[in-house]
Amino acid sequence: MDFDLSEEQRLLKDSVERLILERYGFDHRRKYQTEEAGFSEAMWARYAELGLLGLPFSQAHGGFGGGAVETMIVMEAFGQALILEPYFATVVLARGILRHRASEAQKAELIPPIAEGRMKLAFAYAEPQSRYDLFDVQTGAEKDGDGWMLSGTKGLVLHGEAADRIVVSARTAGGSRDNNGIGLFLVAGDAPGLRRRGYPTQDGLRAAEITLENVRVEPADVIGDPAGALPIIFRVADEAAGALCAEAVGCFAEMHSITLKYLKTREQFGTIIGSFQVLQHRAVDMFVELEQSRSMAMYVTMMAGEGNTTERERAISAAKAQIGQSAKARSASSRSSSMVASA
Amino acid sequence: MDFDLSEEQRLLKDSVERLILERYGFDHRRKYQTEEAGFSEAMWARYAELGLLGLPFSQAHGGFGGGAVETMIVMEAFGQALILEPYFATVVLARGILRHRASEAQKAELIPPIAEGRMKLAFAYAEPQSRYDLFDVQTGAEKDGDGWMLSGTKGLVLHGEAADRIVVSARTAGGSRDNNGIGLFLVAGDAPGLRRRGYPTQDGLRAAEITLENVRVEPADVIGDPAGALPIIFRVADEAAGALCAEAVGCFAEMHSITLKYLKTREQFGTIIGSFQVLQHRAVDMFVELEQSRSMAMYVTMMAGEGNTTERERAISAAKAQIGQSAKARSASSRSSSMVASA
Amino acid sequence: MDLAFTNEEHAFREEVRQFLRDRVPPEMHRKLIESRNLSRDEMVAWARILNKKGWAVPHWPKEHGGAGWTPVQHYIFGEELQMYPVRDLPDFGTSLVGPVIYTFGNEAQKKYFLPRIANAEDWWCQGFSEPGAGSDLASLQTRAVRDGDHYVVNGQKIWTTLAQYADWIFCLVRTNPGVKKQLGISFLLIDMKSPGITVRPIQLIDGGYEVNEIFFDDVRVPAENLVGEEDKGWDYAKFLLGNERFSIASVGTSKERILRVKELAAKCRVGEERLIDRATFREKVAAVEIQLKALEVTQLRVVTNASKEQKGRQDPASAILKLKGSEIQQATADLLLEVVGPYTLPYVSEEDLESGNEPPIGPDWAAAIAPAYFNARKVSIYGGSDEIQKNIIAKAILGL
Amino acid sequence: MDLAFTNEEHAFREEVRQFLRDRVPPEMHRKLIESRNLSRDEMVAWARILNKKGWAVPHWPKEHGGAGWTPVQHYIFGEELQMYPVRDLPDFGTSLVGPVIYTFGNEAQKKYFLPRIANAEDWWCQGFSEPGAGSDLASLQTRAVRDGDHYVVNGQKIWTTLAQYADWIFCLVRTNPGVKKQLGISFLLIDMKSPGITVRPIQLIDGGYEVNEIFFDDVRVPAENLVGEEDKGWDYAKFLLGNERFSIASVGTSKERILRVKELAAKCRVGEERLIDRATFREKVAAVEIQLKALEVTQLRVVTNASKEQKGRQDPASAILKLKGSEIQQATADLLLEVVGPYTLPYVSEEDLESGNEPPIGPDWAAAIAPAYFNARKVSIYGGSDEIQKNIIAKAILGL
Repeated sequence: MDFDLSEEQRLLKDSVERLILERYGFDHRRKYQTEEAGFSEAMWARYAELGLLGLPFSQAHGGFGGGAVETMIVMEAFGQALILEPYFATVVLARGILRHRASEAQKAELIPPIAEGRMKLAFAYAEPQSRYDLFDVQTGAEKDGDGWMLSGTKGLVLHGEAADRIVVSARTAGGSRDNNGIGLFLVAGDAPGLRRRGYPTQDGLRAAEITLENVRVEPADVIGDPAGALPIIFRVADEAAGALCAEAVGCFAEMHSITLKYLKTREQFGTIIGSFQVLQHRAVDMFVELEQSRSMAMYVTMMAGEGNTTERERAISAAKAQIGQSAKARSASSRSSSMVASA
Repeated sequence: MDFDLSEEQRLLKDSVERLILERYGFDHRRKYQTEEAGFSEAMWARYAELGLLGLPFSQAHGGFGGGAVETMIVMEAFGQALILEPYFATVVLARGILRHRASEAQKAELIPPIAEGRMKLAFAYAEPQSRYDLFDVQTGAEKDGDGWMLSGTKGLVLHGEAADRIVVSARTAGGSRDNNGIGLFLVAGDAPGLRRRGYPTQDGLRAAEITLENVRVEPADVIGDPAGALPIIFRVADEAAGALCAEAVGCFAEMHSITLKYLKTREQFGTIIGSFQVLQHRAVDMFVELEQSRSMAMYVTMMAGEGNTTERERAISAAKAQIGQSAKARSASSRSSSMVASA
Repeated sequence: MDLAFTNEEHAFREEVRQFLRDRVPPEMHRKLIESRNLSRDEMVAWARILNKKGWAVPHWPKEHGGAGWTPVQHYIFGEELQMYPVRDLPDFGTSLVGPVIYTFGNEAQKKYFLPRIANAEDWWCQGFSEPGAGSDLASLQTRAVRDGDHYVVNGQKIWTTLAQYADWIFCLVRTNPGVKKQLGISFLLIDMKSPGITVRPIQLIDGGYEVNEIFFDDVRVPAENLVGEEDKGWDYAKFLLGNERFSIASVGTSKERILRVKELAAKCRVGEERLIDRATFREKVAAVEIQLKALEVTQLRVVTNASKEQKGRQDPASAILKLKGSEIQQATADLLLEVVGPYTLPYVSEEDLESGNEPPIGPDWAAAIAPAYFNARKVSIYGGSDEIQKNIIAKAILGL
Repeated sequence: MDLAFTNEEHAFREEVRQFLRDRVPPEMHRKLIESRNLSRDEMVAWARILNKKGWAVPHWPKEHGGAGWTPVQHYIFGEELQMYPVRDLPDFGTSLVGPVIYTFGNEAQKKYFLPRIANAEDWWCQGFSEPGAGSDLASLQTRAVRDGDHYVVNGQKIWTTLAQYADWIFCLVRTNPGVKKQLGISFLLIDMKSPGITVRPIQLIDGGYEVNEIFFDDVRVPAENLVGEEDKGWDYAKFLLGNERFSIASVGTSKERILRVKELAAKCRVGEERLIDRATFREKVAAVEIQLKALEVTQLRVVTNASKEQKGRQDPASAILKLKGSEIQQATADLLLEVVGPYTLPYVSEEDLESGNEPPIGPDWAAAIAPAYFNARKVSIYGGSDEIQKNIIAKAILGL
């Protein structure tokens, strides 16, 4: 039973937080957003220098051997600044797939350039009709000689536009909502037959709708069993949800800190507004929700290695539910959100 | 579009409220509770004098011709004092059944003594297994010559112990959860074969578990169609829910008023506690919930005569849900109740 | 007690509905259903359609173009507009400065401005809030110094809604800094084309530019544009803010939004079922609808009371309208967000939607839902935040 | 970071469980599962069972009978007791006055009282609150005037939990009315058999008599029963109230209550299905469980921090424990009420339940659910109300 960071983890936390503090104020973010890619290539290079892009890979593959705790540390710091770069898409999502399922040859090919900041990845798992169902895959993969040919539409591909390679889920067998028959394929961002329509998201990131028309996949670019990828997609989605929990906690903590500062400086009616008891209690309510959220982000991090899949998934769902609820709780003094959810 | 009371209704309201104010303080209530019946026979007589016991009956039957508005007025005032007498059981529940379905002979027999305070009624609709399902009736009614023989157990019969006559729902045909095959039978409180086990309820009223073992019902004591009573049970349950909404609003308003008084007099930390902004806002939250509840009690009262059953039932369900929720809202500053209900 | 409307009221409601069906431009109607923003031209065009019918300023005195309606008619009119939906049109002219002008203005001001307001000849904005004067409005610092037959105005306003479209601004300015803060404020009408005015739009979290900063740098305002007496502006502002609008609870708007939630949730498949068929979702929608029904009845209580009460005396229940109305509006925005689900993520600017050059990303009704959700965060803050409302109720109604 | 307990901790947990299985009297166990109240004799008997094992006062210093456990062991012990469930036993002696005596008392007091507390020879109650001193405890008025080698005590205490069973009361009394209110208070131990003490039970909404009024009428208390120094009692009271108890969040209790909810909801048919199968009900239970899981982790953060921090320095997160713990306890009480449904209505007194003369009304597990629900209303008020907790957090942690 231990909630402390190791010495290395503490160093990592310090260095990422310092980077964010120095180079990712909100004004920086606005500026980075206007760059061509919609984020800062310079920061991306900086992440590589700091080793963040190789973080979750084993040292044998040029990574840092980091685990869920390291990812939590980085995502929490990134959440404070709401960074724009495709860290989540590349390092959590797509490289989660690689880590769990890629062949040694694939890892050897892809991990070094990713770790060095020379390659970005995206993971195209959603489709226009799929909503939250990861098994709802209509994009088809047909056998084409020794390789495959992909056709279909993937939606909401986070950072799909900037990705050099895209991991695409596609159906090799079964009906459109079957668990079996889903494979994972690696395609180049500029592959013939692949079109990307990029757009900004509500939070200022970039995403893309991707259409595939007979996009050829070589045998070397099939990741794992072409009909049995769903368990690994679920696994990566769980890890991603855990990482997002940490990001949300970072964002939440920063908002709470900003709010507290404002409460202590803003004057109205001849006094700082933080002297009003109602606002004090709201700030306390937010603090309580923040600490509860932080607890769940730690919990889900520590459960990442849990062998019992059901227990692990329960933990992740609970953490996500708690943090989503906490972050929306406008405070006790208005019941908007709870009213929506009340019987 | 009119939310005003008529002159007669205003007089009724004044006289009931004055009675409550003068003779139903909380100390009175405690004293009445220790009387043999668990309530005040003197107050019952007083209600009769004021015409409250004949209120919802047509003038032809010795009543006052009052409708839903009059019931609302009385129940709201009674809610302020949480009166102990079997008004709801007799005048809302059992006499609701009579009003809608009894024969002229039955009305002639029963309404005058009720209006004069000489007869109390109860309505035994629930059974140990039925929970909230009014159609879940296992108590059996078997044909016995020209009459019927009842056997079974009725549960949670409000004021069943004090009742001179009890309206009992029993099954004449069909399975235990069928809509059809339910009849209503009038039995004497001391009928042979009927046993009552009285007990206090959480709120200090009286209720009873009633077992029937071959209790004989004469043909004259069958109310309406012995196999088709369910619609009328539903109807009366709706009216009863509406009356309870008014009672709850009366209770709610009284609690709010007491709380406000306390906020204005109780001193701690050298000041009246009503000067604390957090308590001011809680009092406002309660006020808002009270007014919303009052609106719904009025709404459901005005919808009592709505011919469209679905609309009427929707209105009643909405009112009950609103008032239940509002009355439990501990105030915004704690989320207990909303948390239970949140997703 | 009776919930029924009179035959006349029913007929009036039908007249309003027919007018809306006949006269609301279809493109504008579609945008409103989809929670999108209207252009300046669309809003002006609609205001003139209303004015042509004589319904632009129905709540004004008859001599200035009012309709002479009963409170119930005003209620019906507001509800029908909101339900159609025609909602949230800026009413800085018609509801805010107009009544101030006809109540406190001089004849010249009345004669010049009122008809122009009614016909949307001038677009008005409201110069009240300042960086240092939010909930504590009376602490405003923008200075107006008399210089011959002009005032010279210096200072800054903020959160000025749609100032980028405005021809005129009505401003609270400090004309006497030497007295208690409420006593040295005046109410000035300022031509937005005056030299020295700079408007700087503020981008909001919904991506749009609904509000602005306005800077006044030695702006010369003819003294004839002073409304009423110098240093009495706070009284006029209180009058303005206290003008009860039956639309403040936005019951009609929320009703329409819930219908929209149901319509979209019936289209939306989640797994093997429609979202609308899911018990947990149905319960959430029902919870909001019930609160809304209660608010509607509360509002009707206020309206019918207003028919009888002395003007100026507010029903205590009216204080609930803004609080609960805001809560419910935000709850409906939340439900819409939940219905749309993942495809709330793409951000599409109003210009892109307007141009129609490219097909929409995701369902065509999804684009404006998230911005509308973000935008709805304002309703519990503007026009007196929830906290200010509660302070007022605690003091004025509960006597705390 | 690691969620795992050590092997030693696992073994300890198993030892606690085994002890509970072996030693908790079955009748007492059944009552606790059914949310019923224990008799004085049952509570005393259980305290002695614990003491025989050496676990009555594990948190005390070893020289006074403490167990010398780590914070994690204390946590495990508390959680296992709560989950069994063995909960809510009055700890006025062991947790409250005991530590005051061994920290501030003289040798005679330690020697006499501490072993008696550990073995429940004396039943203690707490004389803090007064009619005029609730949240503002320091404004208490009960007077103690020195008269030779006695104090003469006059005044009134209220909300005194289970004073009807008590042999001793520890009291805050005013010994110096002439100074700032916190500075004139002393901490007295008073024999409840002293002439001049009257105990008047207060019936609560749950039907029981958990609390009392106590009247002191010229009660003579030997001066040797003063703890520490005269007029320093407020310091000792703050020490007492600040003694962090790992059990305050009642995580174990709430876990057990949720298991109970699920067990009963699986028995309970609503229409054609079991209550536990109903989506809307499941969602409610899950919402509470999730909050509880978060609280459990928060508590573990506090516990493991306490292993390392200096004594006396509280983890800021500990402030959450009471607030969220209360909220969740009340939520579980609410869920149980919903499970039981209509048969929460009958009121059955503890005496009737105890006598077992008549069969229960409704399901045999239903009787105590409503009283337990009502009783749980107290948890957000006692030991520092939610509002007081929030004032403290705002000031001490957020710096507001």
